[in-house]
Amino acid sequence: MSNLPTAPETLADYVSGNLWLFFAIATAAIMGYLTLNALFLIWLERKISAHIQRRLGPMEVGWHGVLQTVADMLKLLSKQLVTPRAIDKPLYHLAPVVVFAPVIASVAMFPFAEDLVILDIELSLAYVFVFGGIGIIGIFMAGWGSNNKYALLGAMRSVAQNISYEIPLILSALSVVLLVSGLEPVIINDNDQLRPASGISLIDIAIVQDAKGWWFVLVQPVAALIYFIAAVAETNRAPFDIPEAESELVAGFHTEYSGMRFAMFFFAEYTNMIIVSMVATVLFFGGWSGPLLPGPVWFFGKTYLLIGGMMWFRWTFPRLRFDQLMSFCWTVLIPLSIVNLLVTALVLELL
Amino acid sequence: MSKPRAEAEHDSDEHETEKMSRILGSSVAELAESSEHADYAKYGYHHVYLANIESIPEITRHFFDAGYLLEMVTCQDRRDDAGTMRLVYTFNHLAHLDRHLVHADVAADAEAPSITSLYQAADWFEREVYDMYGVRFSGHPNLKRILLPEDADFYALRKDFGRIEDAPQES
Amino acid sequence: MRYVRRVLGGLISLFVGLSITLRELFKKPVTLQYPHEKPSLSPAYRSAIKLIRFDETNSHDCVACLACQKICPSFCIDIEGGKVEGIKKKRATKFTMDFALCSLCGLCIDVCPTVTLEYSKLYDEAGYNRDWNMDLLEEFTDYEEQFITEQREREEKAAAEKKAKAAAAKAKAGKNEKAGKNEKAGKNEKAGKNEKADKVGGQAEEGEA
Amino acid sequence: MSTEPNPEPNPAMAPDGDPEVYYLNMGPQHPSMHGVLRLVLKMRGEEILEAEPVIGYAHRAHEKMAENRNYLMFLPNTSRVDYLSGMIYNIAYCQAIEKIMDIEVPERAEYIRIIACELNRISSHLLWFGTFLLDLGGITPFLYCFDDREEILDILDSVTGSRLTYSYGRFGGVTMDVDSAFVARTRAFLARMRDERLPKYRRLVGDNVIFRERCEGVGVITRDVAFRYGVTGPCLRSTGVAYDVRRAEPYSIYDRFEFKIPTRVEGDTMARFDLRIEEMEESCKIVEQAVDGLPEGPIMPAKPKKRYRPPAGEYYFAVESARGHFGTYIISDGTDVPVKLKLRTPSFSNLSSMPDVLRNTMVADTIAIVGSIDVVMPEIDR
Repeated sequence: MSNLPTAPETLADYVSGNLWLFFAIATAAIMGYLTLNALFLIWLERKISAHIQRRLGPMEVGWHGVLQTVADMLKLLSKQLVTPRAIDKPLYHLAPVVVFAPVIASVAMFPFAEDLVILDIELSLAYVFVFGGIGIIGIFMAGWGSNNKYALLGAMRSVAQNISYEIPLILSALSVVLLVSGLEPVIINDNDQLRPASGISLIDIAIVQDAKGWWFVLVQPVAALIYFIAAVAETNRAPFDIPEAESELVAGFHTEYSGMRFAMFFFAEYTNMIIVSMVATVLFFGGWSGPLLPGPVWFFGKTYLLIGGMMWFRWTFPRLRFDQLMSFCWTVLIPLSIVNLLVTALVLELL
Repeated sequence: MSKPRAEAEHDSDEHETEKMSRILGSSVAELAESSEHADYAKYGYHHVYLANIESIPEITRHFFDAGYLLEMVTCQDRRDDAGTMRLVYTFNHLAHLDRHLVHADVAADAEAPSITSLYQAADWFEREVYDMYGVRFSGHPNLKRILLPEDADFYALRKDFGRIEDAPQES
Repeated sequence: MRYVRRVLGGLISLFVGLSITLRELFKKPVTLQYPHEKPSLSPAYRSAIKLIRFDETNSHDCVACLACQKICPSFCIDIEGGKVEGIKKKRATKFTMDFALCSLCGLCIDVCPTVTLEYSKLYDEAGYNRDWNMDLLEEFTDYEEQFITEQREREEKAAAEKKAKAAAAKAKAGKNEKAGKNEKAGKNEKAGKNEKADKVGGQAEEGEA
Repeated sequence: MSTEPNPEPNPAMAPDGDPEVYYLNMGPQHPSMHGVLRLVLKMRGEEILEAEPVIGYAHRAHEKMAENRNYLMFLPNTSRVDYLSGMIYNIAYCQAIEKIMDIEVPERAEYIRIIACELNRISSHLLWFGTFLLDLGGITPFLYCFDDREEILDILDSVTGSRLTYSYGRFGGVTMDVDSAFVARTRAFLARMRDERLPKYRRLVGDNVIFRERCEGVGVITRDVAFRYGVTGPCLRSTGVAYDVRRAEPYSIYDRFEFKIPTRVEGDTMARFDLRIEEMEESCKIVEQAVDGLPEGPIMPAKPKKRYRPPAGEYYFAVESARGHFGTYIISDGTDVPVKLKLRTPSFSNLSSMPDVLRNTMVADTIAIVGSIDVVMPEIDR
């Protein structure tokens, strides 16, 4: 990936004729990365859960079972796709794609290092949230299209949960946006044009933290915590995994999906994890910034550390009940994030 | 109905509950056709009654009012000896050990009065008796098969069903 | 205030939980990698029933009394047998147990009068079909002829001994009036001893295994 | 025999014309229906209007089998009625027959039985604890519990040779004697359980805010409901009634041991959780006392009977299983085959109270409540 041209110049260069080639390569690279990432994360999750539970986890395929997920994927690929009879065909078949596609698009916008970003869009932060929101439609399509009560219940829970938790998620991100715009502006040299850093661009947020030498988590710990909690909820993971709550709803919205279709949902979950963790890395942990080691190492190190935290959460806590989940969002997270936002604004105004 | 029974038991002292048990025993004995004391150490219960099936709800009411727990309802197929089914009700008191066995004979095709209006516990017990012995209960809210399949055409615990001699012999 | 305390208290309880699982993360796993490692079997381990091979006879001691067949709750034992030409002892000629039905309750072992049944220590028994009707006599069939010859010898020897004893007793009886009584007592004692020895042998073997 | 006319369906479950009301069939194949329980739920959204448990999917006709074989041959069945506390059921059946036939049990055998039964009770509670957390979505405690339970199973395995369906008791005693290794291992287990594991479970689960939110005030069984439905065991004790057969009608040698009957008054899921954890502690206490007092001697009567023919009559014998009042009701006609053998299993009555308890709860609560009353389906279906 490092030999890919960086976005700012290359876009301009390639617009003339090679745009499609560039996108083809980029998409392939992202897909490849995401697949490997999902395989790795699933293995990691199984290992972490196993060791938390004093087990060993997969040990058979490859060194400490590292190829286990590859074998699992091959198995899923070779499985028969069972299609229930009374489904809503278009919705049912489209749902895995709708869930999976936006997450690919999001990854393209992350600055893995200062000069390593595939798509540098000014509104990248907003875009990431927008794409994150599309996945919910897919989940609801899956739940509705399956014509299964468990799936529908799971899908409805999922939609309610995701829409609710998007509010604290965005509000806490907004505190960072405010911070970037409100602090003494950092001037960025963009194609020989000097401009102040924009709070809504992921790369600018990272640049600001890099330039200032400290991470926003230090001044925004509450926002970071809220963001992390809301992010776990956004990815539908325990203790907020009520849309698939296997002890209640069998498998929730993907009850009726089998084989590779199920794998798509599975992949989307793990890819979502990496996206929210990447956003957290950029927003609160300085993106690629860090001493000694090269940028991408820091970036991915922080991201995977956050993912490890999410896994640790999952294997420690029981699941919340649906109404508790909602009331936690509306009575704790949202008021807290609003207060945090107001305080941030106030402090910035006073400074 | 609304007063918490268990509390009432705890409030009353030992002596009083014993007295209550005696009164209860005599009033149930009056309703029953015959009553006997049993050696608890040997049989595991203190009193055994044989009652007319019609008086079962009334007897149950006595136990219910005295705060006795319905431990089980079951049945015995006595058609070979006496031509009837024998229902067995066991009542016990939670605070002081005092187990009563009430027997009531009922013809296999007759209906027995249900006691579910007092003890909901009897709901499933009576369903089980119906399921296994075919004794039907009048006034039961939901009398249907419970352990056997809904479409079963036999009563599994009747003596004439599924005797081991009748089993198909393996070659 | 109560609200704040609730949220904070809750948060602390969550961190306590996290710290517990984190500590467990770095402890040694307690599981066994099953097909590669196998658990040490308990001394009382119960697996498929088998006939004990006694050292002194190099064979089992089933006399086809059918006690086990009668007590078996799963009706999975099938025994045939009876008198064998040439020896006094009865022998089983067929002893099969269907381990697809057997529940290893051990009632047959309890009732066996010659204590010739015990649990084997077979482990990892699995199969591709339900045909678990095992012939318990299989491992003894090759020795059966030898056993019968040896048994005949043993019986003859025992009879000879008995005869000699009886003769001796008779000789004694010439002097002693209580001869008849003595003989009887001796016989009883011997029978009891034999049974005891058998039992002890059986138990020792069980213990060793 | 003719087929009976189909009785009218449960009136509570009848449709009431509300288009938003629907029915959900939970089980018998469902991840958290504890085997083969089926709940027919009448729901509006996530709210449950009515619930009807449907049972019988694991019916194995134990009572019919009992009528077709002699008393001894029924022994292996007993530990299969409730496979999670098989030891208690197995021993209970032996004790019932011993009581009926006046069989003297040697001291040592009585002590061994107490140890085995209480260990079995702990293992049953542990499994309940693990699966209950599994129902609530907490997977890790389940594995911790299994670690502990494994130790109990190994201990019991070392004397019974079996891990689940023990068939350990015999009329008059037990099959195999315990040795010093067993005693040492039991002591080590008790120490580990009390000093390390139970406090850890309290901190990891009992104090957890999510867990408390899920359990407190959920699935309240009132005293009245418990009384009318014949609920026993921890579910009854969680309503404030200190009824435990080990105290109420002491059997075996339970009157020699000191232990508390823990009670709670709330009657909710949390109370049942607390109670069971405390019961494990009490069981540890009993095991410790029994291990300390373990006398030397035989484990079976000198001359075990060959045939068991109880005198004609009716007998009732109750024990406290891990789930409540377990009664064995035997009608004998003097032969060695019972005329009737009825097993009064606690889960049967406990589960029958569910329509009352589940009314107006949420789907997630349903799982928690059904999990918290600790049903074992084979015991209900028999």
